[in-house]
Amino acid sequence: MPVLEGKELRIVGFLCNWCSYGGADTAGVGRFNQPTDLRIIKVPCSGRIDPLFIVKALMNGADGVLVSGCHPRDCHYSEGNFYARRRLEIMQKFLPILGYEPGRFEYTWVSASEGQRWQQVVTEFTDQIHKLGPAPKIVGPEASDTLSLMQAALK
Amino acid sequence: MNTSLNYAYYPGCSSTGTSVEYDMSSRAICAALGIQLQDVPDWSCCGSTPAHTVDHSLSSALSARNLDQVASMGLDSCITPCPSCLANLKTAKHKMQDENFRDKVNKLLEKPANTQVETKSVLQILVEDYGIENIKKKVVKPLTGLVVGAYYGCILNRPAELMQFDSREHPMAMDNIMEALGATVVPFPLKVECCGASFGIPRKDVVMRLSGKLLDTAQEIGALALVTACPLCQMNLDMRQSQINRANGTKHNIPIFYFTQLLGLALGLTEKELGMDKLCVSPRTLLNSIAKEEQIKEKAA
Amino acid sequence: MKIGVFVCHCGSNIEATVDTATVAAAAREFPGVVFATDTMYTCSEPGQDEIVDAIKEHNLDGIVVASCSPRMHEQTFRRTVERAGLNKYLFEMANIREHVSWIGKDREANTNKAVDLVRMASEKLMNNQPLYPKKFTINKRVLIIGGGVAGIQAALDCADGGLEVVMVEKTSTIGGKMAKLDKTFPTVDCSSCILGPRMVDVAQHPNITLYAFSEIEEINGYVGNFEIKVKKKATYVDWDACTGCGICMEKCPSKKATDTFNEEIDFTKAINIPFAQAIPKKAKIDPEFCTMLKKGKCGVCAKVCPSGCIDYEMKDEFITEKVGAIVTATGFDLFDWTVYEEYGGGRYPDVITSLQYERMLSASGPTGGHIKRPSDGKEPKDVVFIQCVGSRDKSVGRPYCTGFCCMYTAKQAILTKDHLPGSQSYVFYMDIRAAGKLYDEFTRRAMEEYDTNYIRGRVSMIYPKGDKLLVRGADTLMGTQVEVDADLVVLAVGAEASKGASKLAEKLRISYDSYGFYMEGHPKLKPVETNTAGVYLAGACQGPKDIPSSVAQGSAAAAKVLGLFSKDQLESDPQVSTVDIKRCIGCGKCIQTCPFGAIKEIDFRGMIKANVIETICQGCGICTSTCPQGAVQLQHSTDNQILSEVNALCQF
Amino acid sequence: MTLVKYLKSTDLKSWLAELAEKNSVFAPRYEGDSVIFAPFDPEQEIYTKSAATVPPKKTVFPQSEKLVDFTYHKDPENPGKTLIDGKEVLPQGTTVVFGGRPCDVRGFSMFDRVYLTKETTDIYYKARRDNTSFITIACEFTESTCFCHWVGSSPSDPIGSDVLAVPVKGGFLLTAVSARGETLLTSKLLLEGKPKVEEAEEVLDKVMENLGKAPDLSKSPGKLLEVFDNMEFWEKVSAKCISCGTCTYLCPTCYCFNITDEIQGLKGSRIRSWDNCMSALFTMEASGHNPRPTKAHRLKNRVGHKFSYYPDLHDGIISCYGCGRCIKSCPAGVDIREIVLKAIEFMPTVVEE
Amino acid sequence: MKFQEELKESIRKALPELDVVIGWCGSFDPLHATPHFIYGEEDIEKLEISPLNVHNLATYLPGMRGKKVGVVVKGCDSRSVVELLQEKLISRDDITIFGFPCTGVIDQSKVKKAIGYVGNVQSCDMSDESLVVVVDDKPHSLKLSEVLAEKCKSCRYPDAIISDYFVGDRIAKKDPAEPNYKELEKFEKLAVSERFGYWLKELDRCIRCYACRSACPLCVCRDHCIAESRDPHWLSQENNVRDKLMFQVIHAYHMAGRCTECGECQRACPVDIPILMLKQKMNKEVLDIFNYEAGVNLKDTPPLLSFKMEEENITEKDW
Repeated sequence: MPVLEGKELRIVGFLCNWCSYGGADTAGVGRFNQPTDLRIIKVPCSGRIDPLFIVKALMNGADGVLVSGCHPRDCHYSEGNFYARRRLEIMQKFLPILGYEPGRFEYTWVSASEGQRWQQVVTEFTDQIHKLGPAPKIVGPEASDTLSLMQAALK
Repeated sequence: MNTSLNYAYYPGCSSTGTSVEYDMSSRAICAALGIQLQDVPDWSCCGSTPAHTVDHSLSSALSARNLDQVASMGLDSCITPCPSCLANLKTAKHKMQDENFRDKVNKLLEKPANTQVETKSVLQILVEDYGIENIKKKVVKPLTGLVVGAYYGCILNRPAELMQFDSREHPMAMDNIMEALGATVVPFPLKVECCGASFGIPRKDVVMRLSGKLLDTAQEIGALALVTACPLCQMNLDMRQSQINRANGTKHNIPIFYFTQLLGLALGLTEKELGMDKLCVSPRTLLNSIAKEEQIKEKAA
Repeated sequence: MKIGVFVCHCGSNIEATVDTATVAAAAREFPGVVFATDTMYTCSEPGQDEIVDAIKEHNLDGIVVASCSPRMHEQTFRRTVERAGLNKYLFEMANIREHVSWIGKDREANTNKAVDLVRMASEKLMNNQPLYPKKFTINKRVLIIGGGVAGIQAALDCADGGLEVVMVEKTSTIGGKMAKLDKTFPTVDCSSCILGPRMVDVAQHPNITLYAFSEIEEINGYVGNFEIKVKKKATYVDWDACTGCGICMEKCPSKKATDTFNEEIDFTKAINIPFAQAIPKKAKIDPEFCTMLKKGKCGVCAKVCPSGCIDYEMKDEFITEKVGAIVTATGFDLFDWTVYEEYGGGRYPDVITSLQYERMLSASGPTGGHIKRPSDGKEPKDVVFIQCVGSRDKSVGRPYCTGFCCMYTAKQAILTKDHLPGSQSYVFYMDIRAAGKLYDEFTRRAMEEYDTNYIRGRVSMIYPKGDKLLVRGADTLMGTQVEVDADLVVLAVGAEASKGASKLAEKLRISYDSYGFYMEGHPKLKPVETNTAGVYLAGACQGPKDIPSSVAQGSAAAAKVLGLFSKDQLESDPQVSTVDIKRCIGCGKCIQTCPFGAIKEIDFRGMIKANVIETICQGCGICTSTCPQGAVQLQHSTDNQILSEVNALCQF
Repeated sequence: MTLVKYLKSTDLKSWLAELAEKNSVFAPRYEGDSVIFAPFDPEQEIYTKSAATVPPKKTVFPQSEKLVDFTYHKDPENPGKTLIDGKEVLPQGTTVVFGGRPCDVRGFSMFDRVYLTKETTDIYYKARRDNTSFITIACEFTESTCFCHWVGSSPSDPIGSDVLAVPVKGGFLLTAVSARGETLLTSKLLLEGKPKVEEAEEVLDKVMENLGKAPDLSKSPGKLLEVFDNMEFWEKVSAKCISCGTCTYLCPTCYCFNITDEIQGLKGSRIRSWDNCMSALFTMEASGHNPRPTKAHRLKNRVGHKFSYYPDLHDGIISCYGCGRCIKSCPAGVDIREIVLKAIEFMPTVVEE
Repeated sequence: MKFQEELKESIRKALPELDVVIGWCGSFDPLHATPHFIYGEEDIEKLEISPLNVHNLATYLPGMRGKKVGVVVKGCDSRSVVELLQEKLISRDDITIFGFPCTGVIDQSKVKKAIGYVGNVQSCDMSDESLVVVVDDKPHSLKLSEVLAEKCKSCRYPDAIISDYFVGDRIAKKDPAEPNYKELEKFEKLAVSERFGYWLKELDRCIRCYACRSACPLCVCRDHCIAESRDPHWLSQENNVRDKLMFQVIHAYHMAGRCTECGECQRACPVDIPILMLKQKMNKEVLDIFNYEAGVNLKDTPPLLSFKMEEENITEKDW
């Protein structure tokens, strides 16, 4: 089922099991309303997130990607988010050269108790993606398929 | 020390009436310290009490207009001696961040106002920008022998989130300045109590009670004078001191200075420049005694 | 794969904002799904039976349940599918409650999102493999961190249950906050009379090893096999030889040492024993105040010590202990109330904390149980108690209720009257929270029998007036301003997480909330567990607690440990990394980044390869995202599993 | 009487535009610094001076092509039952490729012997092969990597082409070399070619002269087999190979492929894509065993296949037409000519007792 | 080259202890060189040191683990050797490094652009400042500076960083001290849609030969690259520009903090796709965030394989 046309954009979230997924649960338990665009993929640790998953999601048509892990020093595996921070940061800085706006991908830290913060992060990020609008999509086998679409859109 | 302190100056309405000496002394000390002031052109009322009790957007519109005037001067900060004006100008800037409110206010104005300008009190820039240490260096006539309490009033540092200066409950800025001037500062426990302020007209009895308590406390702790930073406080304590005495059966004779006046004195400015003659409770005896103390010290040296 | 999908209504929790029947219908169109239905309560017995029946009837070999968070019921459903003969890892959950139905009311959007989540789950499931746990032996020793009443209870229960216990206490005596109290509510019985014997039990129990004046330096390992590095801080006194006779303390000329046990209402000596009933009753030197250690002169204690146990050269010592489980009972600390400038911000000596007052009331305290004003030593007549100082106050960042202040304030008001019959106590309160057995009766007694004047309202200002303190506040019931001329003001200061709690949490790899209190596994169902296997909580480290609750939690944590240790072997989580030896090129990047040292280099037919030691691997997956050729894969979170979820969501 | 026409260079684009009305037309042009075959675009310059960087192999044998699209249909009554519905994706329409070189185009005759045999016919290949015409440009210049004359071809070899275009002053002399070629030469834009025939012959003679003498490769099949087991020989000649796929992917005669299924949801496709014998994965078996574990084994196979095994199966025909791309574009400068000659000249060292 | 004979002498000295020494020699035409494997005395004479020696010979080292290998390196190549040693992908004991002062190499595509058609080069004479290329009897004179590879213009390591034998006089470290990313910065200023379109257009002609990867000295996964694997299944074999671009991102990311910008990926590309820019971007960010440059210090750890508790140069989004 596609995203709700005109209403939602495709936003993928990668959340660590211990903190941020719990934080999203806490937000749910607290009935903190959130936009519906985000779909969450649970991973054991933010250190498990290969930044290439983010690129893969964007190239496959995601409009935004949000990664969230435990706050630095609070990693359940003690070091995962430290590695993640470096890797995610470098990918975030890299993406613009491919033609993705800097705000398409963000990463942050939300602990299991921070339901409210999670609500705020989701709301703000969704808002940010809606402001950017749909991400450029690669369609068809040849570059010309996409390029002609892009030109049409510009006209 | 920053040698090129330069601010827009917003005098506020009371500076043209009841607190003319506050305005005079503020300007005089800034000149003496090399702080440049440029008057906000065509300034108007800040929208204080009368306006904001009726309509918040109207009140903010007045302040927003003044802030816009400052912005048009090409300056990014504005100072005012009056805490009421300060509160209103800051409130307007804060509220204008809300889109709906901003639209409402801008509709009342000729053109949308630029309210990015920061407003500070004269006291704040003296402490934060100029620095008490630097003031100390400029003192030529120390206030030796003057036992003084610092009274801040209730709105100078409140609400703390907005004012972002000193402590909301236990401010020390004026205490520290007075100490730097050579005065003996006694801790004034009611430094942030209300003087009765604008009840002055409708409920004089409230002022008698509240301000009376302030004067009683000043006497108890042995303060020979109080310094203030607020035209309303000063007025209630100074102009109404005889009324208070009458109502409460007390015999206070405590001079109530603006802190700028005492600062000016220490910087060597004349009493006239500082508007000492505008005070209702005469400071004459007290000022003479300071001079005398100073002479004794000089002789001893 | 033949997948069955169960979409839970959760009563109306999900059904109210998600059309579960539509979700189930959509799921029937997914690849591999051969059965899909919506059920009222999937976690209930009939709900679980339905899963078991469907597995048998439709020959299912994979199950998706769309319901609440996997943190809630993943274990439940894994057991269900196991009951039906499936491997429990051939199961996936879609969280359509916490992540969908509870966070939005748009039924169309929610239903659509739920369908997506179910598709992700079933696509991932198609890539799942059956996984089998390995068994490993456990070390049946337990570490208790913190020697307060909760820790003592946990230690004694474990030790009585036959376990070897290692207790580590930061200060030089156990007893914690309770040891500082004079009496306890609501019985007004003597605190040291009930705690003292328990402390002695700890010291004498053959199964308990106590490290006082020690801290946790490092924690390694995992449930069943933790390795703890304990730092025994230098006391400059050989505790094996020290008899606790106290002569050193008597003769020490340095009299201005901070007396933390007495909450700094008095000074102690540079060499000191915190109090007479201390366990262990051993002296230690505070180097900050010792002239010998600072300037190399003095040495009086060494001269007078009859057992010659003073050692000025002593250094911190590190000891390694191996345990299988850990109970943290690190307690609380008092909020720094000096941020309240309106209460004088610490400028007025006669404004004190409740715990300082407690020391003053205590017969073994520095005043010998006499209530004296710190400023002039006079007996106070009018005593004002202010409640909720650092509790229920958003403006100082402490919005929570500490919970026990109402009770101890009532107790202190009663004791004040007992000590000084001519005195009058006033209590400024916001609400009286006296929910507990005999609690409300107790506060009533304070009001009715002891004439305590309870004023509902906050204090706005305290300022000196002559030698008195003028306390001004509001009486919200009367709608008036109240001014009390007080001789002494006692602040009921709220509790916050103990200092260093967050640092310890990092070592334990457990979560804590924004105030530093440790997170329990589940707010209702797992009150003493954490999300880290083998680490349990007891007492106020989880949140402010009174003595009975702390003791109850100590026992609960002990029960959990005894339960864990009732087996000889534990099963390891099979969600660990494995190396595809054909793909591994032996570059060693995984070895370099593994936080647990779980990957080792091996020689495989003359080639260097990586090898994961399953029992050490914790399943974080850093290695998997590090390996450029994807040779190390974290089971149950493999690249292909995550990619299948990404692809289920994003397809151009 | 063969049909000969003269095409002025200035009319080239108009002629191709005419052909593009009924066919999809491919012509070489610059993309970045490389010359590739791309759909004819009147806006872009056509490059005709020398062979393109990438041969037009993809026009008949695409780098990646869908063979079958398939869908799983679920029985609405019983989701457990699924039917698979597969559809062949056969290429449609006719194609004209302009600007290939004799060595490029003749390459397809190598494919034909594999894909169009009596026993099996590859329908996808056949569909494209039957519907693709080649207007080939004979080479006016030779390059240092050219060796078509070593392997029985020449700069004007017409095999596989439909029209041969010889560069002459101001344009091309077009000669129909197949019936299909004649139908391509009906445009009014084309002028009578006879007056240019002589000039064209001179051009071709000059090229042959430049190419010089070719070594005798008739012994290569046998000689290569002789060194088959000499791994030291192969290790040395393959030492600088970096195992990329450039040589095979740029080779007009390499025809190996791989087949993979890509599935998304209930839909999927079976894909055929170029494979590359220089890659270790080419012969990797499911067990993990690899009969060609090193690059020496793999390069041996590539050279052996072209200069020994294929000729053995196909009447001595060497499956290389000497375009030289594998030499020119090799990132490491591996020269297949050198290897073949080394093998031919190889004398086993006699170990004296 | 002046020190060519000296180098041959060093190799001659070292060869008896080694299985092979890798250098360069002439190739199919006078404008090209090729890697040259020296097994015995008889191979030494062919060795040539010239600006045509573009190949980074470090590429061969990880595949020759266990053998005693000598390798001749330019300054930039030596960074690859350092990086390989740093990551313990080769053993210092097994390799013997021959260094020389490198004055830069020639970019073949620049020569092609300057001359046009270079199919039949008859001779190529090089001096310190220029080269004369004769194509089809026609001489073309080019300034060396015009056809020098881009990386050489801002070279900061002309001499091998690490070597066992160094011949010739060392060249003092040249300016600029910081890497030159002017072209990249220009590209970064384009509109997002232009950048997006650029890569699609450029990568469209990719033939997925993976020469970029095979030529890269630090792509050590070689036969196990995830580009072609099904488990993990990152890329499909479908004909689409998405997967082609995705592979370039994979390559760039796997090189992050490891790439020494030797430029072999781009040079090896048979269809001249400007993929080096992606690696330069990665390097620029690595330098910015971690103040790190790959392959200059044996003791370093690549930044993505390590971390700091407090990252000075990472400012996270404030929500």
